[in-house]
Amino acid sequence: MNMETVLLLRQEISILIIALLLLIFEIFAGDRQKEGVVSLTIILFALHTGIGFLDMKEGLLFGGMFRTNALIHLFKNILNIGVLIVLLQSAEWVKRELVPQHRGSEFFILLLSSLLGLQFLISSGDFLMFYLGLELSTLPLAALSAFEMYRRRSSEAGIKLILSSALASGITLFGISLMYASTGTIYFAEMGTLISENNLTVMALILFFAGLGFKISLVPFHFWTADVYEGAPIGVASYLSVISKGAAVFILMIFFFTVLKPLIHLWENLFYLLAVLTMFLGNLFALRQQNMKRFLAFSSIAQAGFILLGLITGTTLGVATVIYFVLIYIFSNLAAFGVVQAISTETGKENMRDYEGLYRTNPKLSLVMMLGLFSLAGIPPVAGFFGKFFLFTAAASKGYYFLVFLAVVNVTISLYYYLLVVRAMFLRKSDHPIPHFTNALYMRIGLVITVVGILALGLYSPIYDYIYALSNTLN
Amino acid sequence: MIEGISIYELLTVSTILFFIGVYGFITRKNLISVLISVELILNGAAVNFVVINKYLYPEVLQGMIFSIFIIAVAAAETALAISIIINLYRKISSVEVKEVETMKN
Amino acid sequence: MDILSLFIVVPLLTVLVLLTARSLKQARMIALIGTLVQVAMSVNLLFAYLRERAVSDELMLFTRDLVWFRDFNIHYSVGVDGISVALLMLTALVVLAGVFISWKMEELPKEFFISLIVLSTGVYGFFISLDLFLMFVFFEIAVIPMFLLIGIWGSGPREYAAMKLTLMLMGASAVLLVGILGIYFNSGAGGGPLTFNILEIAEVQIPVEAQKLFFPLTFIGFAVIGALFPFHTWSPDGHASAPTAVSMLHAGVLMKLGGYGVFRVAMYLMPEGTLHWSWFFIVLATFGVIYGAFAAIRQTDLKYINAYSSVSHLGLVLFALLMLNKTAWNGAIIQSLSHGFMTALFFALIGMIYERTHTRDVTKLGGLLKVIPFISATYVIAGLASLGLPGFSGFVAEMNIFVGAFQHPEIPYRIASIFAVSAIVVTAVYILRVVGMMLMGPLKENSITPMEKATWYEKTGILLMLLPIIGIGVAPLWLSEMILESIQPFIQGVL
Amino acid sequence: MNYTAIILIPLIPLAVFLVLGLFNRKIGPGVSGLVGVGGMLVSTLLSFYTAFEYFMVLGKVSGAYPTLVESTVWMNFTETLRIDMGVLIDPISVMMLIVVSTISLMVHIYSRGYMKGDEGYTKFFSFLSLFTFSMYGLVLATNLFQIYIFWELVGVSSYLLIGYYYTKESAVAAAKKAFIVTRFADLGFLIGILLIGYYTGTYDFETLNNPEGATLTHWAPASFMGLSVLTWGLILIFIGGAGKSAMFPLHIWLPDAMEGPTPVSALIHAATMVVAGVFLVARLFPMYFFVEEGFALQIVAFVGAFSALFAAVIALTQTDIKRVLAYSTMSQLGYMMLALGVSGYEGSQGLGYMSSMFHLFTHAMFKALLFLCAGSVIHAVHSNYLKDMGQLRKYMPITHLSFLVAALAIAGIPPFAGFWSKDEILVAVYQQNTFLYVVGIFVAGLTALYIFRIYFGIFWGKDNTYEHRPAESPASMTVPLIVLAVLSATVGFIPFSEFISPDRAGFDAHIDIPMAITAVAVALIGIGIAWMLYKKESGLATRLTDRLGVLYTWAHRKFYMDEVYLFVTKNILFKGIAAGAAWADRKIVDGTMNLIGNSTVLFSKKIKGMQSGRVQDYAMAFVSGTVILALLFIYLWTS
Repeated sequence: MNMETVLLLRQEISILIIALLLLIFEIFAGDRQKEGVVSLTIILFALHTGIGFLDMKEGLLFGGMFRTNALIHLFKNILNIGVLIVLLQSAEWVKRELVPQHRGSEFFILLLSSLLGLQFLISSGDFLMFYLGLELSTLPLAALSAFEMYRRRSSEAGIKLILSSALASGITLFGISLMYASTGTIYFAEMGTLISENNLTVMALILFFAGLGFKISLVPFHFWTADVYEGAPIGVASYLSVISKGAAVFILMIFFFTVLKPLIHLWENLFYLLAVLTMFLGNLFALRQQNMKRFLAFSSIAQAGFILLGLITGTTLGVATVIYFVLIYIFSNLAAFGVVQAISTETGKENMRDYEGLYRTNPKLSLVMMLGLFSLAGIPPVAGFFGKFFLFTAAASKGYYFLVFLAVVNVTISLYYYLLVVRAMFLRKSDHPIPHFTNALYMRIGLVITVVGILALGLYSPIYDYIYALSNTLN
Repeated sequence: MIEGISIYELLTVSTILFFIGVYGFITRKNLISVLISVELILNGAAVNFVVINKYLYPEVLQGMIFSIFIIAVAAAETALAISIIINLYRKISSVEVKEVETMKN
Repeated sequence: MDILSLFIVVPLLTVLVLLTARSLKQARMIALIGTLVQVAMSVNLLFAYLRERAVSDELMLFTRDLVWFRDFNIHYSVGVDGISVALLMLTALVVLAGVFISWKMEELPKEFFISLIVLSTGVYGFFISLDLFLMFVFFEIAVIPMFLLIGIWGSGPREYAAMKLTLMLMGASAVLLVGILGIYFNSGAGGGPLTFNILEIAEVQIPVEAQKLFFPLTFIGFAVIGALFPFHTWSPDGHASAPTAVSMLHAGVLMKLGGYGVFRVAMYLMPEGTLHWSWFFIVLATFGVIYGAFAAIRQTDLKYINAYSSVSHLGLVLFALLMLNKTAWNGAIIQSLSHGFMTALFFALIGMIYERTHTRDVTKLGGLLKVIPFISATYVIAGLASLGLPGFSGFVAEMNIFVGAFQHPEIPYRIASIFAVSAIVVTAVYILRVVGMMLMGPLKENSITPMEKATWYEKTGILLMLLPIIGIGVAPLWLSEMILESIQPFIQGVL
Repeated sequence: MNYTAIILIPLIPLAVFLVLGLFNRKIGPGVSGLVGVGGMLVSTLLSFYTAFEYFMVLGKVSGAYPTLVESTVWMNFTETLRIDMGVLIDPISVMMLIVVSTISLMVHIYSRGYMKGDEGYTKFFSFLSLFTFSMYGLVLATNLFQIYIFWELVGVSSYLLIGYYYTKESAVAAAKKAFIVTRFADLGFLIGILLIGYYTGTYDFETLNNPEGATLTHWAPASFMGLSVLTWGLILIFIGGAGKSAMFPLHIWLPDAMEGPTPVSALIHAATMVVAGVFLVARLFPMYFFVEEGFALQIVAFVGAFSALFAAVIALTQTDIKRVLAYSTMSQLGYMMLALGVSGYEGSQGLGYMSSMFHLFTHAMFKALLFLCAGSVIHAVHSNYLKDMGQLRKYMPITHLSFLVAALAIAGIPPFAGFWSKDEILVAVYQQNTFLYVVGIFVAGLTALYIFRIYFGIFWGKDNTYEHRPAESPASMTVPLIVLAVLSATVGFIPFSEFISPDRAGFDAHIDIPMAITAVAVALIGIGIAWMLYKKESGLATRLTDRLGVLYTWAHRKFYMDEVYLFVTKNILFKGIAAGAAWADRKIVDGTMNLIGNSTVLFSKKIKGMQSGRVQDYAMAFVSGTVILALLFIYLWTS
């Protein structure tokens, strides 16, 4: 265990340390200080996020099970930022709901361990690490979804998540075993050289992909999404919608763009098909949703469909645009979720109808929401537009004009239901609107960060340039 | 390497195991038995690993190791699932699948 | 800060300052100052342009080019020629007039003016940008505030109208996006790097097949906002529900983006595509011209009448553009300007009449000339202008269009132009019908109530629209010359 | 020539219009009246000065009166086509200047009395000035487009003046009708201009009218449906002219136009604007004559003849005196068209052309006079209808006498103006076409009849009882009457043929004695019949009408032209096309758009069952999805 190892594992280790510190705090803190856990976590994690930006040199560990390089490091940082925002946004909720039950630190520990799992997942160098990361990230989430023990829906969400994820991982494992059978190795590096096109590989590819499709919630592996988001605590839902989805996208990209690159002529069809299905189904379901969490769930499914437009290319351009999009998506979606979180923490209301006349009572919140939704819909000048435009450019660069056309049709559909929310907030007047309230500090910080991100990411081009520069290092 | 039994039989067994699991998962009415079916699925995969390792690539034990991990994780998974189910049972005193369909459409 | 970027910066500053406004008084004062500055800038730009044009034969003047997204070769690249200068002028004036007209905007005034100015920013940006990406960005920025403007401050079925308008326009822009991507990825045909820059793309010869594929997408993408039949149905509902100033800005300026985009992007970059498709769109446009006019005859709601007449008049713009000669193009541009002023004027007047009589139903009105002479008289003048009476801008534009269209070498096109010409009679019918029913004739109950005479700010708003109409109509030479020489290079590019 | 003087002629009325129009409220009636009349006076003087200079001082250059053009570019279309604004001075334009100035001045003076106390007094004068300006611009136009521009402007000023009493439904309707009908005709005019412009590459009258010019010789061959494109152009342009000059079948607006104040009828709908059509044909006469041996010209002739007859017949039966005059105007215009239509080009061949202009000139005088008299009568008895009149000669001698002069003039009794011009016309027609001559001479008789019918009806006839005794109108109204009466009596002696002929060389026309005698005889017969029927109140007239029966009713109902038009516009255009378009737009076009939206939402409702909420269904979808994908791969996508 030399210094080098430590440095390469920096991210994971610091997360682990934070988790441990929280445990210790839980043990020693008296009832009155319990509330401190929130601030403690946030501060520590903010530190961790900051440190994350120190650059990291690439290398392998554990005989290639664990690999890291600048790009993967970037992924991890992106996830860190996302989690930080999630923490900030759920802080108030934790304070009010969990701390009185002495379950505050639990929540954070579970969340962090899930993040730890994701970190391992995206820097996994072989299937074993991959599998462990996958499970380590999923199991805590199941626990978290069922975290509000006294709410039936929460438990239901937990059940649905754990069972579907178990099934998914089972199928993935089966796929992995087949891939192992066809190549005789579980290491990505070797596999890339040995892979060859035959029915066994194809079978394996599908089964393996199903597992990731489950995490990214692509049609037809998406059904759990809406129910779990609706039932789970909002913080968890937002975590599911951006962090674990993002991580899954990253690892999918890494795996398909490097290991399965030779088979691109196969899986581009797969992505094409699923992209179309996912966009349409996601949008069509989102159209009618009244519950905001469910609404955002379906919208996030549709967004996943858009992501496939970038993945289908298999080129550096695709990598860059996808990362860029995911980054922007994290901010936009968290802005929306943040507002939902704030309102539900304050009033417990989660329905679109409750939002009517919101602008007149809480203008700031509604503006944040509008920005988030516009960004999700892809309307300039907010970041979402750039993300989508570049994704489409990537797809078009490979001549998928028709796919792009279908995508823009979907953009229009999605615009419709995003505008429904805007309509509720701005156009409608309500007899009993949500009364005016001021958010807790952490929530405000969380929202401000998202807003800044939404505005800056698009207009400030160096960010994209940086991502593009790194994208070359993928393969 | 078991005498007289080729890889095909064994793989067939594991595959059957897998699909029995899937079938059970889809048809059982009781959450517990659904959970058991999940175990079957996982074990199917695990068997696969072992067999492939033993028959095709005996020189390195990657498959073996993998299967051990699968078993371990499966245990954790089950534990968690059970706990959630128990929690649910406390509330609605039932472990029927049809009880967890309140969120839909 | 160069003279063009000001057109984006100043409105944004205005918006920022507006954020601090506390009351209607403050809000409108800030908005007024901001828009006044914009008008000043556009006037200044006009003279600067004329001075510069005298010495330089560049295609675009006052160009400014900054790299934005290096890897896509996206630039912040702006520049103007006579056409854009004229349209900027139009925009500035209409926005200013809009501020005057909404002097008494009681509900959420701050937000109203902010949205209004954001919209105008989008329009300015669209007119000055030379980079397709930039252009597209501004295009959508210009469209989206309409949702709030109609939805919050509108009347009647405002939510439906707002949703419909936004979705149709955004859908169109989505189609346009495909077209733009198509152009982008074929812009390397000359061996150079891919580019969004219009001038650079114009240099390279986009493969004919690609042109045939992407021209219709681009054309429709723009033409929808130019109210091309049958994609015009967002406009009657939208206008009917929108508040006065918004209708003015939207019909007066926003709809001009269509013609301008078609001209600048679709036709200029894809000449073969244009030639290949022109017959088809000519048919649509010609039909739209007559159809819109006829549909206007039967309407009873003033705003609907005006909306349909816009369909007819703007159909004429597209029609002229597709005739592919400089006289017709000149006519198209002048028509854009003149229709901009006229329809804005109309909507302003309709708004005033509505405020006083609380109805827009012509059958319920009568003899207004007696009650509110100034407004009514102006309405008559506007009507005469819109039916193409000499001495008003409409005549200049239409004559250019008709003469130009008639220069087309092929018989069918000349036949089509005869059809288009015949619209002038129908126009006369629906204009005079309104004038006869609403302004003349015996007074009806809605008109008897003693009404407030036009206030100073209303009069200012009206004059801002009316003077240009007469100015262009009486002395068209300088304008048409300015536009003609800007058209010259394009005509060479296309033919 | 002194161009500044010429250019001032139209500009002064324009200035007056702007001043009166802009400061409508500020200016009191007295001032505005004075301003209007003063402006007109100056213009008139300038016109006479110009005429004097042109005909007397400048005189003929190499045997013909020159065409003087002074113009500036107003707008460029193409390298060759452009719109110029300028003045073109040649015999007919100068003559028109005189006509317009004189009549307009008279009407201005007259209106000061007639419109006294009207609330829109200032507005009225500003409109009058606007019209005068436009009319000047029209007659001075140097090219087709300029004439079109002012053509439209006179149209709109006529619209404004007809609808002057804008609270009267009928007035509004009449104004609308007038504008739209003429607008429809102008459509023809415009297309004609486009055609000719496209083929000849110019709008300038000089180039177009040049008999040897390339435009005529070169493009005449290019044909469309058997006729030369230029002929088509000319026919279309004539449609425009027919619209303004109320030729059949575009005449229907003229009678209704009488809704306007009487001075307006006198100025616009009798003397000046309505002759614009005639002027237009005259202006393009060489073209009409030389293109395809004047095919278009024949059309002009026949349309003119028919309208003359048609209108005269209707005029017999109307009871509203202004309408009678309106139809008589139409009929006289028919005469002018007819004369133009039969005219030749060289020397004395151009008799028809000359006589037409001559008649235009004289007609302006006496018809204006007739209208002003009628105005004065109406002013006195507050009614347009014959039944409310009678024996007025006792009350208003001046009006009576001047009306009589005018009546004799129009009836063509020597030595009054009408005689000379009408006689020339009949001669010209006789030389060309006997049939048309018969028509012409018959119409001459009818003219005498209908004019004296109303003359007797107004000033003799039954002894009406008036609640308040009608009195002679004030001086401001009678003075113009006297002046015009004098003119109507005398202008016939002007040696017109000296000044005006197609080739501008001029020739000396001589009275053809037998012709003259027949014409006068016919006229006298007409008068005689009128005398018998209407001098005293007697049942004869009514019995006669009963005898004629259906014929009478038809004529009385103006041969149902209005009904025909009404049917076409109301049922076909409005109820048919317009309503159809409006319906289709809402239901079909808009419907489709909404349908797309609604069906999307509906579909999304339909598929909501997929999300059943049961984890096992999800698993099912999961697995089957995987399997399907696998199959797709293995059977579709793998090579």
